[in-house]
Amino acid sequence: MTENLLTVTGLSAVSDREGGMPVLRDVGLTLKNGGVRGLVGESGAGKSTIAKAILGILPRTVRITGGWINFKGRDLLSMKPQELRSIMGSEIALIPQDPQTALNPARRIGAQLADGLKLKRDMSARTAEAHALQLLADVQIRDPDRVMKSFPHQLSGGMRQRVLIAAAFAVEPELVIADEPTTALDVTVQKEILRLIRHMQSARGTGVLFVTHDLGIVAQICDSVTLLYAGKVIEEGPVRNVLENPNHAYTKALIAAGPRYDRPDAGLEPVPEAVFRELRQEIGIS
Amino acid sequence: MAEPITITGPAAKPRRTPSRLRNLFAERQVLFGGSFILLLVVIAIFAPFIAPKDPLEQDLMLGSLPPAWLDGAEPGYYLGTDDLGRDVLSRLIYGSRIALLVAIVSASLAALIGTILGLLAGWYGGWADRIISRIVDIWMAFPPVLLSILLVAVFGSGVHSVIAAIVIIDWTRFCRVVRAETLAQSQLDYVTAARTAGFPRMKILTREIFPNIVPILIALVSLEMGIAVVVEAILSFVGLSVSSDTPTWGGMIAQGRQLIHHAWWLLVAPLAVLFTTVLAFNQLGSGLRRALDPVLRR
Amino acid sequence: MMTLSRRQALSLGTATFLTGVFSGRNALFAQDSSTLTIAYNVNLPSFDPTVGPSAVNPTIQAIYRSIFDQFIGQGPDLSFLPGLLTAWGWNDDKTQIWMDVREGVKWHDGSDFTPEDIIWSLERAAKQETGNPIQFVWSTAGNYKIDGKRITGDVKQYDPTFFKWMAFLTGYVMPKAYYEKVGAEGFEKKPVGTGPYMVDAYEGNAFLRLKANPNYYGGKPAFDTVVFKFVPDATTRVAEIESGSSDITLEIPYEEYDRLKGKAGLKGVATPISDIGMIFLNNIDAMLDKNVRLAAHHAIDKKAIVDRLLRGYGVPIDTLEAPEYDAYDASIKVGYDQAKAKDLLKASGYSTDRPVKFKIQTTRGFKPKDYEMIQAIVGMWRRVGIEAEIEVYEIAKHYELRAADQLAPAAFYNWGNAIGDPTTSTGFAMFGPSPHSVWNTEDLDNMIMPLWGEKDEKKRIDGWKAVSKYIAEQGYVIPLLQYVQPIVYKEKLKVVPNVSGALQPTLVSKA
Amino acid sequence: MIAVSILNRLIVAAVTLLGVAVIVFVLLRVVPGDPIAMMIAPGASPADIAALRARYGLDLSLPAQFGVWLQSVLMGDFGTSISLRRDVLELLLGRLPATLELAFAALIVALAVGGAVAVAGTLVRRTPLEPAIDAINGVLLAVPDFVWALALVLFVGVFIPVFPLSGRIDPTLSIDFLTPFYLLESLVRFRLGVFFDVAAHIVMPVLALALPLATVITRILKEALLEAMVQDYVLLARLKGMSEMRLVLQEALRNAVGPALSLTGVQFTFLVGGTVIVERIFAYPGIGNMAIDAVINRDLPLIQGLVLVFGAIFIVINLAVDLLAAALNPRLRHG
Repeated sequence: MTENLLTVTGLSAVSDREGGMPVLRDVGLTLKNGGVRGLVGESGAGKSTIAKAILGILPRTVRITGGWINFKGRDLLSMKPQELRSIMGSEIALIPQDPQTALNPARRIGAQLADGLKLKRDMSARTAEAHALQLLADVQIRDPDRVMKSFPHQLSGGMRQRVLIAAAFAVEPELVIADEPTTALDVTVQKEILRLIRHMQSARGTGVLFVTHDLGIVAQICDSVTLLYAGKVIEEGPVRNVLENPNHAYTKALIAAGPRYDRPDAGLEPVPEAVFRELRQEIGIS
Repeated sequence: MAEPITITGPAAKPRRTPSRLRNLFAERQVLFGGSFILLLVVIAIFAPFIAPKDPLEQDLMLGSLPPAWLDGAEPGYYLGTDDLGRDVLSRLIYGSRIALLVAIVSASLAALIGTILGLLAGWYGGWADRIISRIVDIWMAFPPVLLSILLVAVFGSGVHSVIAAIVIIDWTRFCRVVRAETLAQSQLDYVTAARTAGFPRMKILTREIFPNIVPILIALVSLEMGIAVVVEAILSFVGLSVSSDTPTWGGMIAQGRQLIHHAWWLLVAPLAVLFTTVLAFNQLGSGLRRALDPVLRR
Repeated sequence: MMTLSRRQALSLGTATFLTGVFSGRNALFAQDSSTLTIAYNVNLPSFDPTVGPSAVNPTIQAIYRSIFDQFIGQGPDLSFLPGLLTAWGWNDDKTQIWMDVREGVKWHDGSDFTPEDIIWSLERAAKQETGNPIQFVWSTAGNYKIDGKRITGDVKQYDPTFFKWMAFLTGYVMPKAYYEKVGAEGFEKKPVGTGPYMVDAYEGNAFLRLKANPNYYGGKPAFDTVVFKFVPDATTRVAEIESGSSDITLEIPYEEYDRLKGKAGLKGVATPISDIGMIFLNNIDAMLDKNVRLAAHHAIDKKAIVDRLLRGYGVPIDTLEAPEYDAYDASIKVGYDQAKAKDLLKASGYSTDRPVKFKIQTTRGFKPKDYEMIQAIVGMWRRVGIEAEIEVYEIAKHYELRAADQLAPAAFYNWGNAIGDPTTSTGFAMFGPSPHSVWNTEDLDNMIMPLWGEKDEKKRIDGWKAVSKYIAEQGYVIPLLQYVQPIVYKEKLKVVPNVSGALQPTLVSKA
Repeated sequence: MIAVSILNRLIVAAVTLLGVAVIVFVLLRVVPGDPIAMMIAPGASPADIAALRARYGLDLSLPAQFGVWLQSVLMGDFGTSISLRRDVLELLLGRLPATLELAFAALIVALAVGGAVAVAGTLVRRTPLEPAIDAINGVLLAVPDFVWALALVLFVGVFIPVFPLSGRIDPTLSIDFLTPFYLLESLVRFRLGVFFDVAAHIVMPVLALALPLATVITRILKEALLEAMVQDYVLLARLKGMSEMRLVLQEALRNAVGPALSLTGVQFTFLVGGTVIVERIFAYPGIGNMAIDAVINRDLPLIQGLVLVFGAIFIVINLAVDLLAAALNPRLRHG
């Protein structure tokens, strides 16, 4: 346990809106200190639900029915709101999915970056500003002074995502949850952002839980991967193992379906319907 | 580089919209507003059968009787009488005729004019849009109360003047919304597709765009009816609406106000009815808007 | 040491504000008793009492009579008293008039009042372009000469009511020198008169503050300060007197009058005034039928209207002459008779199933219960076979339509006649060539014509009585009632009601 | 670039005002009333009437009348009021400040009350208090403006007589104001006694105007706030550990205020229109009160001036709201 930053055990949840349908089925996963774990699945597979459960921001309609989320030896699920609030944003941070909506359009970048520093690291306004400037430089923004004074709409999507990455790493967290941080970006920008996250992560030794639906990204950035379908863990292990020797037919089919990370010229076979039928039978849904 | 690798599959169940709860709430609003308005329409149509007395029948000997549950009431006058001895309940019932007439006719006419101009401005753009938008701007620069008082002064008082005043003032509400909505719709893919397919522009407007505007239009009409009821009441209140002894709610309010200490029911009864009606139209309108507007429903 | 947090400082500020508000209130309640605050029912549009529509508005005369003096004064019982003229009259053959001017009077600006002012005022009123609505009376004399304190002038056309008008609408003396100096607009900004009160401050649609004229020839008035608050809304006027913000108010609904006069600390007085309510008939359409006219009159139960609708505040009348007027004849009666009304209509082929139809116009809220009264009358008509459609108009519209002779077949109006002369009631209302008349037929005009210049007073009055009788028989007009004016005031005051309806501050005193 | 867009708006405003002038003129010449009829002395000859007509320019053709009228309006000559016998422009300028003070005080109160309720409603969202606030506000939304004024006179005026019911200032106070802005001037010159008196007089009409507007602001602003509260940037800010109050005030409010503001601008024009009846009921000496007298007296020059002034106010308000919205929205402010 000591080397694990995050351990999720037997996590189950149901959605009240869907008439009590299970959305997480006995999920377990671990993340080592300084490790990067990919959390993969199609829409509705439950990957975002896990991320939200860790952050404590599940919608009211989703109810956790069992399990533990152990962060540095403490169960997040049984914590009081105050304790959670002191951990979130300082020890655990989030890189959100859509840089368009994740920055307040009415406030300047500098002020938004400084918020976390002032609130979580008790910095004075002046120190926070200097620190924010440094952070912008760290995320390879060329003209940090100008960006500090800019409003979000004056920046490109990639720039905004850099700012959000800076904001996430600003508080020196031990765990960063990256919720599909590149989905909304151009493919070319995507790569730079992935490299940046990897760079920030390894320089600081931060653990990253990387939520995505893209196996190619997993291959680029993650050490280990957990594959979900319909709220159940289908396959789990070090990236290389899973991608090269998948156990499950679904994993195999997925890899066959996508352009292969090592052979982009191959693939694009649709996942056979039979695989889904088998999967559903296995999990126990009709 | 190829498209990013994404996992897609038929497994995802069709999700219910996240606003199911809100829709329920909306339906409840529609239910309340709609059933009250329906009741009112029935009452207005069958007023002669429902009203216990002739609303014009006066008896100075029976003036200012209190409602049935108070001391000194006369049997048969459930909500009491006014200072001319006319039955308050019957006058309220007959008053709903004027209120609904004004509401329905003026809101429909305002919607008709506003929609046509709004569609033209939003769809054809260019100078048509500029002219229509400018007229709307100028129009909206008039204070509505003053303008309606002036208009009634021009046309003379009466129901037709009230309706004319409301239509002349409020068509702009429809025009603005319809124009914006048309503009938004015309930039959507299905319109582009239709245009590329070579459909005539007018046909696209009437067959493709207009049906998509109808829901918000219905909601607007309902809200407008509530406004019309209030405007009629205000004009009756200042004595510029129906001037005969035909009962109107606003006229009853103005009359009751003079006698508030003497016979409070003369003010409270029409106020309560006016208020409930406006509330019903508002609820119906906003409920419909929530339920029908694709943007709000999200 | 005491330090204040920001929040404490803010709450202190609030406390100061509230104290300020309440102390402001207290100041209002603690008004010294030498201030009289009147919640008045109409706004004062113009200070010039001789020009424009406001000059003939009877209600505003209370204000004009405070600031200005009339040529001839008038008591609350309509009797004529010396004003700025101490004596007046005609020579024997009525070709000349003479007037004795009061001496030692000063204008509010300190200058002396002289006979020149009287002549200037009369000549100005007689000039068409001045816009005096009563110009047709003032122009019947002219060529004035001063001989010491006596003025003489030539009669161009004998008008027996000439001197009566001097105590009535537009009969005010204006300052010649001052007016010529400042002009019409300057006069509106700072009016100057000889009256018991001087203008101190004025804010249109809000209030007029007057202060006592210490040099008034009739002695210093009872209050140092008089405030007219212009509160056109009756409900707000009631709230004003009930909350104690005003000392006296008038023209409130009779129900409210009955309620308020019974309240502790308040008193009320309601007396008949020289205003009558009437329905003008126009000689068009259905009204050309004498049966319809008379039926319409007989069908109205005036007593029920007064007793039930006006709660007893009103005096039913059958001619345009109220009991206080010179040509009142108690023997002329029309009477309420539903059966007779039905018979009359039947004779012309009308019944409740086949009613005669016409339009009736009325004001609403201009006089107490005017609109309700017309609704009641329409209801009474409906029972005998008359279907009248009501149209509401503003009083200005009435004047307009009447001047153009375009009134509906029936039109409700109230007629003020504060000098009680038959010419200013029956005369102007019924004489065809008069621009104020509505019924225009030759039979009546021929009957009235000789009375205008009749020099024998007894013959003149008898002549008018005969006219009234003829009108009643023919049904050319429907007189309804004489109004009663309700006034509510604080106990500490004493109020002398004025038959002319003008609530003059000089008629109010401390009890 | 900003200067160009402001200039553009100003030109548009001027064109709009001209359009208003045309409509005002046409509308009022259709009034089937004749102001001259009121001024005719009994026995006046047709020649006299014609002379009066000429004096008021009523004898020319309609376009000529408009030309004459527009020219004189542009020169600041609005004519002379027939019933008040004073220069129309002077009357309007004398009365307008009273209405402006009333309207702006009402706007501030409405924004404060409506804003506070909206923020409170957002803070208690998803608790049983929220539907309660929504329901009460929904009910109050259906109360017409003039009913608020009636209720205030009847209940606050008589039963709790704290505030004066009529007028703008205690008539026994000496008024030696330098400007017609009593409230502002007494505050600036720190004459607190006078200020409190004027403030006390304005309370009732302000409430009558502000409360109906506040209900509208509450509804619009709360909707916008709720929308903003589910945005990702609020989520991130919450993760940073911001308090709920700060989330609403710092993060959501600034983004919600834009759409709420433009709708408030429209509503504010309704409020200015509402002064007509409210000023009448509370005997407040503004242009609304004067407007009713003008219509009753069929005072043509005054009515024209009034409608023009009302139109101008509306245009200025809309312009101000546009500019304010632009100033508050960084997207519009910075390219």
